[in-house]
Amino acid sequence: MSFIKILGVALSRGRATIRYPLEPPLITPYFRGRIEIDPSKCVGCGACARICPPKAIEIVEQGDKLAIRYFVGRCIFCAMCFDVCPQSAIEVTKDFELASLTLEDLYDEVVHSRRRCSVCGEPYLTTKLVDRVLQSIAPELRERLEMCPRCRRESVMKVIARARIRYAEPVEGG
Amino acid sequence: MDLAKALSRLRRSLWVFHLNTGSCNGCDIEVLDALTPYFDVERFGIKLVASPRHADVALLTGPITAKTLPKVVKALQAMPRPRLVVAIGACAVGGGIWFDSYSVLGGFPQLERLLRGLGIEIDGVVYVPGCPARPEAIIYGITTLLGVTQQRIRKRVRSASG
Amino acid sequence: MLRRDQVIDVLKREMSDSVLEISELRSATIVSVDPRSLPRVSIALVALGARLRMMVASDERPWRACFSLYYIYAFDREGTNIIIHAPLDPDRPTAPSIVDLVRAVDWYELEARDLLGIEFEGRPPAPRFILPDDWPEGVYPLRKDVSVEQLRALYKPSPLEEARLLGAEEIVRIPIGPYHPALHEPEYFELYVRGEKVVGARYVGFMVHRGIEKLGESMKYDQVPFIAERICGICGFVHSTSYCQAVEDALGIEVPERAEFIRSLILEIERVHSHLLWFGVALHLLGYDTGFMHVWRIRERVMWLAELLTGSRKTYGLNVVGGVRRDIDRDRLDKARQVVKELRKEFAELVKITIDVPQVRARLRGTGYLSPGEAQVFAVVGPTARGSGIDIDVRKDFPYAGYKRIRPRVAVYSEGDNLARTLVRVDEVFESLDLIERFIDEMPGGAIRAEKIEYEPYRIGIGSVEAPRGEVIHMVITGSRTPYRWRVRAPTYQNLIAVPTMLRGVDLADAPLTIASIDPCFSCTDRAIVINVATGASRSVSLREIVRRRR
Amino acid sequence: MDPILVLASILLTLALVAMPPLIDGVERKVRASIQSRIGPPIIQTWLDLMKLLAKEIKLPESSELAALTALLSVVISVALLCCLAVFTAVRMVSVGAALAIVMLIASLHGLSLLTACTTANPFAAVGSFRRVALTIVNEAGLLLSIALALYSIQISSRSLVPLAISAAMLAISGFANSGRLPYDLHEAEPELASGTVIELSGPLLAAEIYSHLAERMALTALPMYVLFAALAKNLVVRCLGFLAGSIGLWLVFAVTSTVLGRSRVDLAIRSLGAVYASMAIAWTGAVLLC
Repeated sequence: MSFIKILGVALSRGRATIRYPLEPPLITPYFRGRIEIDPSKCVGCGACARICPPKAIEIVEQGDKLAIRYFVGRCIFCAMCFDVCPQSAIEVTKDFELASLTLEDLYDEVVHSRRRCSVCGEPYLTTKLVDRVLQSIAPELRERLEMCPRCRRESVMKVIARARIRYAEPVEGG
Repeated sequence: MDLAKALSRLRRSLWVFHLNTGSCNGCDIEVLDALTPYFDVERFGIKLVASPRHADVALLTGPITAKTLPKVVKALQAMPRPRLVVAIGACAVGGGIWFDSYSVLGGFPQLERLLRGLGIEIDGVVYVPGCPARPEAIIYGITTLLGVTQQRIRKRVRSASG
Repeated sequence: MLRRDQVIDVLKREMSDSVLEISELRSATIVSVDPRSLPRVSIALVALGARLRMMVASDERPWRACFSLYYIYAFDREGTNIIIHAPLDPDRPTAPSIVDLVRAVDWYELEARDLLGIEFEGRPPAPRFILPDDWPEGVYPLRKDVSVEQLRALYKPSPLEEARLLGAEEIVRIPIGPYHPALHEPEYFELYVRGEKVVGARYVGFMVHRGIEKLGESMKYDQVPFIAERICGICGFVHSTSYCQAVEDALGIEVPERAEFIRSLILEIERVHSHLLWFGVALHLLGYDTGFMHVWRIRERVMWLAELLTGSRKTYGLNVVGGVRRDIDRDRLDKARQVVKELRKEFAELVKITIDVPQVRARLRGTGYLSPGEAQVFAVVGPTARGSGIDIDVRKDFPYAGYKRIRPRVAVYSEGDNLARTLVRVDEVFESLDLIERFIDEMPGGAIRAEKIEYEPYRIGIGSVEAPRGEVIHMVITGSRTPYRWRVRAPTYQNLIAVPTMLRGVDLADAPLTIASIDPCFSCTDRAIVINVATGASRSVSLREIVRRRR
Repeated sequence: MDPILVLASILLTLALVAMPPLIDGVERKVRASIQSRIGPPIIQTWLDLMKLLAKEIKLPESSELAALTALLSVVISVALLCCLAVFTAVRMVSVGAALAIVMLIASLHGLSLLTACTTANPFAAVGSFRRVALTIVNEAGLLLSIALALYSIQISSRSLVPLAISAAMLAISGFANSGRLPYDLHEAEPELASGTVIELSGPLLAAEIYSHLAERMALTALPMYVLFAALAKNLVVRCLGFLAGSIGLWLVFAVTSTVLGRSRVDLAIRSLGAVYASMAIAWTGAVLLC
């Protein structure tokens, strides 16, 4: 008959319920919730989008604009983006009250302007990223950074081709 | 049938049916957890029922796999109106980590489009992100759907240059 | 004692004509054989006492112009793995079936046939259950010549049900839906009942096929642990650990000891939460909801603890190849010790009370019987095996992570009924609580992640972990930037085959508990699709027919 | 007839008819506190019924009969409560009265079987067959205990022990009949079905739930009716004692079912048979001794 003792257990433990949402939730300081992107720190490099396992962070390119689009509805709260962000622009909050009546409200976009290529005029990287890199590299490399990847490749190819011709000349001449 | 009247009565008595559409069980055990002493959703008049015929709300978890799709549609169809849906977890909201796999539909938004084509109305949806959605988040989602708590999250578009 | 070389000697001596090549891996020996000799090799290995852990089929045409089958056999007592590798014809991959010799290979062969198009000779033709019924003919998702995008273009899920040859809808008609008795998982057992007695059962499942293995082959090495963790929301950490160990095994990465201890610590916490969850659900299935509520009440502390240590209640996101992402400080470890102490006391009290409830006792004892012999034949693992007197546990037989230093005591009961499986789990909870304390006490300092990791293609590694449900085993063939082939085998995959046997003669009322007694995790199992056709031998009558007749 | 008796009958009937969902709310609260949680408000079951009344009726194909059986079972269960209230108020304890009550209870069980058949759901069918199997044993127990109770009343001037034993027996058969744990076998497998009512929705479900609760009320009130109608001569004491006793017994049942698990059909039949047999022997012993 010792199963009756369950009444004793119930009496001694009392009410376990937390009256959430009237009382605070059962949450620890280490909980990983929604991420918060700081638009002033974000340079739009896209490292977060590349590592994000469920592709909840995406890079959306629209003409002159580039958006880092975070869809919290697909986020798995792993904080890999927090780990890789070179600018420490991503913060992990403890926010879990994310319920929404519309899908729209689950999107968070940080919009960047894009730099236009100095040669062909096509937009490529974000202005902020290019500016940041321009400050830190040698002046002779700057010119190339102001080109889009395609034009840069072409200009590099040209240099290589020129070098090869110069290198080949004495052989043919000799 | 007076839909508005029925909906207002749902605020104090809500019977839920658990509809797993191929989830990893993470959200499902949190749904079950919400029934247990620490969270005890029965205090809101929420009761888990075994048949969709009795249910007011389908707690939908999982990305909706190809094999469960027909069964999910049938279960939703069997629910008497007004019928509500709580899409729980990253999978049900946005397809989760497998949103681009070949054997899943990719979340409730896709299903809703199909349902509209089949003429099955849903009278209210709430999306609860989380992976898994913690019990408090599920409670918050349901109370938001019933209008007891207010939705906090809003769409944001911010400029990085400003 | 059987040593690896002795087994190889036997193979060499008896079938020198068919052994093509022998090579050594870190944790296994690969013996390449002529596919035609597979039955002979299997007989030889089984005669030596080998247990089939897993069979992996892989499309290796881009690499070495063949399809491959890998049969991973284990000699548990000696901790030896022998992998029999059979290269198959790249254009018409066929192999002899060994299902008559090794019962446990049944599902693997069906899966290989359906996902890779490998034909097994000597099997009776079975209808396709892999993938949905309306899946296009001749498309094999795990072949390398088809991408996920192409598969998505080829197949759109249909909301309307196709008529099933099986008559699966005969018994459970929607709107009940084929939902799991314990956790509402979409899984479906067709029970054949006479009166109240079950005379046969058939598993009709694989509702949760999400194509994980295919997705994993297009993800970066460090992204895969996150998808692996989501194979199962209950024991996900097991899968990410197993995956990481497989990659580490393939590439020879040394994991720092502190990282290994953290992994083991979290694995044990996961086992406690999983077993408490199971125990609660089992009580709920026996109608004892008060017990369910109290067990889950104390389980909540474990969930809280998991969040404190890892940042998430479930899907901890802690594992990466080469170690763990976050360290755990002393302060939190002390809190963990506190929780463990309280938990041990409360759980001991609850177990005593709940097992004493008359209905619980009466319905656990003697139901769902699985004899030790049958357990061996089906190659069941975990508490299902240990409840039938088979003393296997990966932590003891193939020590990994922290278990290399701290060995667990393994609980074995020989009764083979639902009660035995329950008691195994109860004992394991106490053992896990002890282990958690020991891991905390003896945790070494140092780094938590291997420093430099270089990925080399075409290396084979296996990683196995003792999950709450039994042995989980992952095999990885590495690629240069993503895994080339990643195969996951969850414990339920092995254990489900035994369920129809356990159900035979059980009362209908005890069927849900008996199914649940292997602690099935269908989302683990269903990353691929299989069906088991093992109906009762006697004349089977569907439930609905009975209803019709009685009316 | 005495107008005061008429008034008392009407009041008692109203109380009995209004009470079942309310005490069910209390039962849920008690269960919750044994499970260390808060539980629903006491009026929750009424709120549930109100909500169901506002919902759509969805009937599975070819089960139009379900509407009829649901309404019929409400009518019968209310009639049952009516009988108990009036019989108590006017102190009518006779073979005829007992037969009327047993007939009504039996027809309720018959109806639920019919409901299950109309819905053609295998689990509803399994549930109702189990219920019938259990009812056969229980009805025997019920009849036996009523017979013993009637005889005990006649000899109550000599000794109250036989009456107490037969009332306890009546309470046990009421408990087993009321579909509570461990005897709620008609619920079939716990998560696969909710027994005979699985296919019903909206107002029909409300009707079934109400009639189920009303039947529970009747079964709980039955031993109290026997005790108070037989012993309490004062009208006020009789009526209030009957009501309070019924509520008290209901709560005892609630606590009992909370600490037990669900039985199995064969176990249930065997254990109940044993209980009835041993109590009958004890009763015989008590009668012979006094």
